[in-house]
Amino acid sequence: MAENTQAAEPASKIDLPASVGGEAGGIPSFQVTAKIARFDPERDSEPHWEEYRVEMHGTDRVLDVLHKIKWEIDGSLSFRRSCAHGVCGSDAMRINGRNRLACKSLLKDFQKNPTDPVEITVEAIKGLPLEKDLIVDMEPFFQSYREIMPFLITSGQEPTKERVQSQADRAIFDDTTKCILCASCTTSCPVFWTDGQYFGPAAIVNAHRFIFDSRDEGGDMRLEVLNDREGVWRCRTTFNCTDACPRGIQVTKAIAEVKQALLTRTLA
Amino acid sequence: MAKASTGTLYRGREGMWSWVAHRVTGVGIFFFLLVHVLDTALVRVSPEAYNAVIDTYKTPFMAFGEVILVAAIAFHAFNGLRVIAVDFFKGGPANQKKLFWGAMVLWLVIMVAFLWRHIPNSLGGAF
Amino acid sequence: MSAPTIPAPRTGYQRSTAKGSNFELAAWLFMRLSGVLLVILIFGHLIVNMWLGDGVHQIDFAFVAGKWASPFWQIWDLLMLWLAMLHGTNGVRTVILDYAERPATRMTLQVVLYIASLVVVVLGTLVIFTFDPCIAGADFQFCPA
Amino acid sequence: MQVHEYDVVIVGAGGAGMRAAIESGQRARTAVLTKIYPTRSHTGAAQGGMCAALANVEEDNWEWHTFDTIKGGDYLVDQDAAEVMAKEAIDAVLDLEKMGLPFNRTPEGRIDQRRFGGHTRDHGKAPVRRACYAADRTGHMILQTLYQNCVKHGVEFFNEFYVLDLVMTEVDGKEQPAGVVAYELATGEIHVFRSKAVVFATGGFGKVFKTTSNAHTLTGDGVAVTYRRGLPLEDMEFFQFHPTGLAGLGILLSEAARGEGGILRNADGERFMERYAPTIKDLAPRDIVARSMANEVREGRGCGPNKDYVLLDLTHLEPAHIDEKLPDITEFARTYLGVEPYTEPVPVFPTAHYGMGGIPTNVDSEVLRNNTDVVPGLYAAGECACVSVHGSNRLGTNSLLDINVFGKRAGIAAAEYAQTAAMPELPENPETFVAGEIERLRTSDGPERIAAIRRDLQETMDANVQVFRTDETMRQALNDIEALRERYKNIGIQDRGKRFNLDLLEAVELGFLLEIAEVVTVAAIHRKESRGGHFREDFPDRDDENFMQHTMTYRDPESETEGIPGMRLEWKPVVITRYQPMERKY
Ligand SMILES: Cc1cc2nc3c(=O)[nH]c(=O)nc-3n(C[C@H](O)[C@H](O)[C@H](O)COP(=O)(O)OP(=O)(O)OC[C@H]3O[C@@H](n4cnc5c(N)ncnc54)[C@H](O)[C@@H]3O)c2cc1C
Ligand code: HEM
Ligand code: SF4
Ligand code: F3S
Ligand code: FES
Repeated sequence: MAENTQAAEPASKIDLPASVGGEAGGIPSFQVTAKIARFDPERDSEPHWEEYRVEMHGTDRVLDVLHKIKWEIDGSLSFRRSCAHGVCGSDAMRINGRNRLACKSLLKDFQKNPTDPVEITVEAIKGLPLEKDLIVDMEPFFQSYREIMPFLITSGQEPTKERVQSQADRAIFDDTTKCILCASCTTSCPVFWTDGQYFGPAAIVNAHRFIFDSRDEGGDMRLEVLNDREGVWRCRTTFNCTDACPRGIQVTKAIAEVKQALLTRTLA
Repeated sequence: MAKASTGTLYRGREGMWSWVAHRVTGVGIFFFLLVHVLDTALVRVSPEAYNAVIDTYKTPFMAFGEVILVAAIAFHAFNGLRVIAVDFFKGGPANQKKLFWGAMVLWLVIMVAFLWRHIPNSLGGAF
Repeated sequence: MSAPTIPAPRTGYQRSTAKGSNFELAAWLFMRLSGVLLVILIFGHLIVNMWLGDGVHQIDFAFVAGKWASPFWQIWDLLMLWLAMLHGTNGVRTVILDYAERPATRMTLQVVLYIASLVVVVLGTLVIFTFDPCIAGADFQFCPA
Repeated sequence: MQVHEYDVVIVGAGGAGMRAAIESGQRARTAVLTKIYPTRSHTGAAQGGMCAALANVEEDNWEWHTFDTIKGGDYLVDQDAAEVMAKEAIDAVLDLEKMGLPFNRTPEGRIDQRRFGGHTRDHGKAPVRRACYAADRTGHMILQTLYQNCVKHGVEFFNEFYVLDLVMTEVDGKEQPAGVVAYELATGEIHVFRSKAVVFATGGFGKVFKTTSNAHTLTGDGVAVTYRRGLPLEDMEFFQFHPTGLAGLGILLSEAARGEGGILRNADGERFMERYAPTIKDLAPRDIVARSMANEVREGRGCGPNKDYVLLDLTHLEPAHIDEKLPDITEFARTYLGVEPYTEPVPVFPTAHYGMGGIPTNVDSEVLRNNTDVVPGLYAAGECACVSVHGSNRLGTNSLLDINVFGKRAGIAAAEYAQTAAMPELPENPETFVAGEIERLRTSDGPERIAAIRRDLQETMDANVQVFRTDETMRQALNDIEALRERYKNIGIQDRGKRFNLDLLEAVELGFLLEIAEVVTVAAIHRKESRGGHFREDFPDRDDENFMQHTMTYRDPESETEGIPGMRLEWKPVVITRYQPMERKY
C-alpha cells in the first residue's frame, strides 16, 4: 500500500497575514504599444509592421492585448489560441524577440514600474512557412514528430493488469512528458532555421520520452532515426530551445541524453 | 525552403551567442590555418622567403592581428571545452550559463597574461 | 523597419533516408576528442612560439629548424596539423551544410573545401618530414658548405 | 466544394473523439475532423485525475464508485449508465496504461491513486483514493497518449476543419445522418463529408459564461448543430461551477489541490467547509463547495480589496510534496497572480467548468431523437453528450473517465454500424445552408461587433444564471439573450478574406453560444427546484416528486416554452436500478 502522504489535519482557523491575495486586487492600468508583424496572403507579398495602442491592466497577458486588438480595433488580426493558460500549445509566437506563449507572457514582466507604458513586438515563429499574420504551417513540425514513432512499442503478450514501473523508472522521463507540442523550441533553434530539415528539439524531446520509458521496446528504432544526418548530431547546444520552452523542460539535457544513449549503443 | 517570417534578430542568450562566436572563430581559425600552413611551407623554398614572410608577422599591424587570433583561439578553445562539458557531464546542461561565464573569465585571464607578454614584445621589436 | 520577402512555401521534407550510417556520430565524437587534444597541442605551440624566449621575434627559419631537429616537435606539429585540419574541415562542412541550401552549391563548396584541405594537409606533412635545414641559403655550421 | 466519403466521420479530436477514433480507425474507414489541432483540445487542460476502483492503494470496488457517482449527481443519474461507467472504468484506465500513459506510481510500481471530491469508501463513510493521475496533468497525458496512438494506427485527421452542419437524410421514413459539412480554415473552402456514421465529440460550451475554466474554442458547436437539426438536448440547466478557479481569471486549480490536503479559508482565516460539510469538509462535491464559497462572499467574509474571493491554503503542505503532486497549478498561481503557494494562500472563486447536459445518448453512445428512439448512425460522446452519468453534478475525475468509456463505446458502435449499413444518399446541395451562412457573415457589415455581443452574453449569464439562480434573474438573462440575438443580426466583421478567417468563425461560434445560452436558461427556468449544480434561491429544496426527471429541450418552431417561441420542453424519466434517492449529506 502506498505511504500516506497526507499532511496532518490543518488548523480550523488561522491568522492571515495582511498581505494575502497577491495581485488579485486592483492594479492600475497602463498603455501598451504593440508592434505586430502582419501578413495577409491574399494581399501582401511580404509581412509588414503595424502598430496598435491599447490600455491594459496588471494581470493581463500578451494574448489579452491581441484579443483586445482583434475584438475592438481590427478583426482581421489572425492568431491561434485556445486554452489561454499555457497548456494547449496553440499560441507560440515571437514576443520581443523570443519565442513564448502569448497566454503566458505577462505584460508586467516587460515593465519596471506598475504604471509604465509597455512596448511589445509580436511576430510569427520562425522557420515554418508563414500562412497569415501570426499563423504558420505546423505540418512540417508534426511530420518530424510522427517520424520518431511517438507511441509505446512493446512485444509479447499484454499483461492483464497494468505494466509495473518503479517510481524511479517513472521519474527518468518525467520531464519530457510535459511537452505540449507548441513548437517554441524547434522554431527558436538556429539549426532549424537554416534549412528546416533538422528534426528539431521537440521531436527529440518526444523521442526521449519513449526511449527512456522502461516499458518501451522501440528505443533502438528511434535512436536509429535520430542517428540520421538531420538527427541529434545537428544540435549545436545553443540552448535556445531550453530557454524558450514554456513548460520548463530541460530540452538540451534531453537531447544530450539521447546523444549519450546513441554513443553507448554504438560504442559499447 | 521557407524560413524567416520577418527579419528581426532572435534574442538568444548565452547559449546562442556563444555558438555564433564559436562558429565565427572556428571558421576564422580554419582560414588562418590554411594560410599559416602555406607560409610555413616556405621553409621548403628558402630561408629568405620564409623569413621575409615571417617578418611581416612582426609588424605592429600584424601584432594586432595576432591578438585577434589568440583571442579567437582562446575563445574557441574554452567554449569548446564548455560544449564538451555540456555534452558529457551530468550537470553540464543545467549549468551551461555558469560554464560559459567561467570560460569567459578564463579567457580574460589568458588574454591579460598574453597581452602583458605580447605588447612589450611586439612593440619592442617595432621601435 | 524593412521586412524581407516572404519565402516560397516549402516543398516538403526531403530528408536523407540513408540509415545505418554512423558517420555523423563519428564526426561529432571526433570534434570533441580532437578538441581536447588540440587544446594541449595549440596552447603548447603558442606558448613555445609566442611566450617563451623572445615571443614572436624569435621566429625565423633558424627557430623552425631548431624545433624540427627534434622528433618530439615533429610529431607534435604533425598531430596538430592533422587534427586541426580534420577538425576544421569537418567544422566548415557543417557550416556549409547549414547555410548552403541548393544541392549544387552545397556540392561545389564541399568539393572546394575537401580539395583545399587535402592540399594543405599533404603539403604540411611533406614539409614537416622533408624539412631540410640545409636548404640553399641556410648557413648553419653543421650544414655542408 | 469538395466531397469526401468515409465509413465513419468523427467530429472532434479531444479525449472522446480520439478514443473513438482509435477503435473506429481499426475497424472502418474513419476521418476525424477537428477545429483545432488534436493536441490543442481542452482535454489537455484537465489536471486532477481519472477515477477507477482499481483498489491499488486501499480497498475499493466499482459499486461504491457507482453509488458515489449517483449520489454526487443528486440522484438524477441514469443508474444503468453509471454502472456501466464504473465497471468499465478499470479497463479504461488499464487500456490507457497499456497505450503508454505515464501514470504516477505507488512504491510497488502500480498505478497510484489519490483522493478526490465526493469519492468515498463504502457509501460515504470516508474519502477514498480512487483517482489515477499523472501529476496534475492527467488530461494532458491522456490527450497526448491518445494522439500518439492515433499516430500509431494512422488515423486520418482533418485539422482545422470546422464542422458547421450535420447533413440528415430520410431512410425508411426516418431521419438519419448522411454526413457533415465542414469549413476548412486554411482555405475557406467548404467540404462535405459523406459517411454512414457520424460521431460528435465536440466538447463543452463553457464560453457561454464569462468566468470559466474552458478554452476559447469551447463554444458548444456540436451541441448547437444537432439542436438546430431538431434533435433534443438533455439536462442543459445543469452546469458545474468549479470551486477553485484563480480569482478574477477562472483558470482552474484542480480539486487535486484539496485531494492532496489543501483547504479553503475565508477572510477570517476560518476553514469554513467544516460548517457546510462536517464529514468530508473540503472534499465535498463541487456544487456544495462552490455554493459555500459564494455564500461566504455574499455574507461578507470574502477576501481582498473587493471581498470577492476566498483562499485556497496549501501552506501547511511540504513544498516537496507540492512540487511532486501539484507542479503545474502552483505554477499557474505564481505566473498569473504572483502568489507563492508554498507560503501564501491562493485567491480562488468558482468558475464555470463543465456542462452536465448535452446531446442525449444511451449507453451505447447512440443519439436519441426522443425519450426512447435512437437516430441510426448518429453517436455522441464526451462533454457534448449526456448519457447521463453525471446527473445534476459531475464528480471530479468522472469526465476523463466518461470520455474514455463512452468514447470507446461510440467508436466501436459507429464502426460496427458502418460495416453493415449502406452509404446514405446525400440530399441535393447539402452545403447550401452553410455556404449561405458563411457568405452572409463574410460580407456582413452591420454596426454590431461580435466581441461586444459575446461579452454582454457572458456577463448576463455570469450575473444571472450562475451558482445562485432565481426566476427573476433568469428572465432577465432571457430578455438579454433575446436582445442580443437581435443585435447579432446586425453584426459586421472585418476580415473579408478566405484564408484563416477567424473573424468569420468567431461570428459563427457566437451564433452557437447564443443558441445554447438560451436553452440553458429556459431549461433552468423550467426546473423549479434545487438539485446539484442547479440552485434556485426561490426553490431551495430538491423536489423529487415533480422534478426527478431529465429535461429534453427541442427546437420546434411551432411550440412555445416559458414565453419563448421556437422551443419545446419535455421530461424524460430517470433510470433507477439500485439506489433510491436519499437526502444528499456529506
Ligand atoms: C481546466 C479543466 C480541468 C479539468 N479537470 C478534470 C479532471 O481532473 N478530471 C476529469 O475527469 N475531468 C476534468 N475536466 C473535464 C474534462 O477535461 C472535459 O470534460 C473533457 O476533457 C472533455 O473532453 P471531450 O473529448 O469531450 O472534449 P474536448 O477535449 O474539449 O475536445 C473537443 C474537440 O472537439 C473539436 N470541435 C469542437 N467544435 C468543433 C467543430 N465545430 N468542428 C470540428 N471540431 C470541433 C475540437 O477541435 C476538439 O478537438 C476538466 C476540465 C477543465 C476545463
Ligand atoms: C583549441 C582547441 C579546440 C577546441 C577545444 C575545439 C572544440 C570544438 C568543438 C567541441 C566543436 C564542436 C561544436 C559543436 O558541435 O557545437 C568545434 C567546432 C568547430 N571548430 Fe573547434 N576546437 C578547437 C580548435 C579548432 C581549430 C584549430 C579550428 C580551425 C581549424 C577549429 C574549427 C572549428 C570549426 C570550423 C567548428 C565548427 C563550428 C560549428 O559547427 O559551429 N577548432 N570546435
Ligand atoms: S519541448 Fe517545450 S517548447 Fe518544445 S514543443 Fe514541447 S513544450 Fe513546446
Ligand atoms: S536550440 Fe537547437 S541547437 Fe540544440 S540545444 Fe536546442 S536544439
Ligand atoms: S492558448 Fe493554449 S497555450 Fe496559449
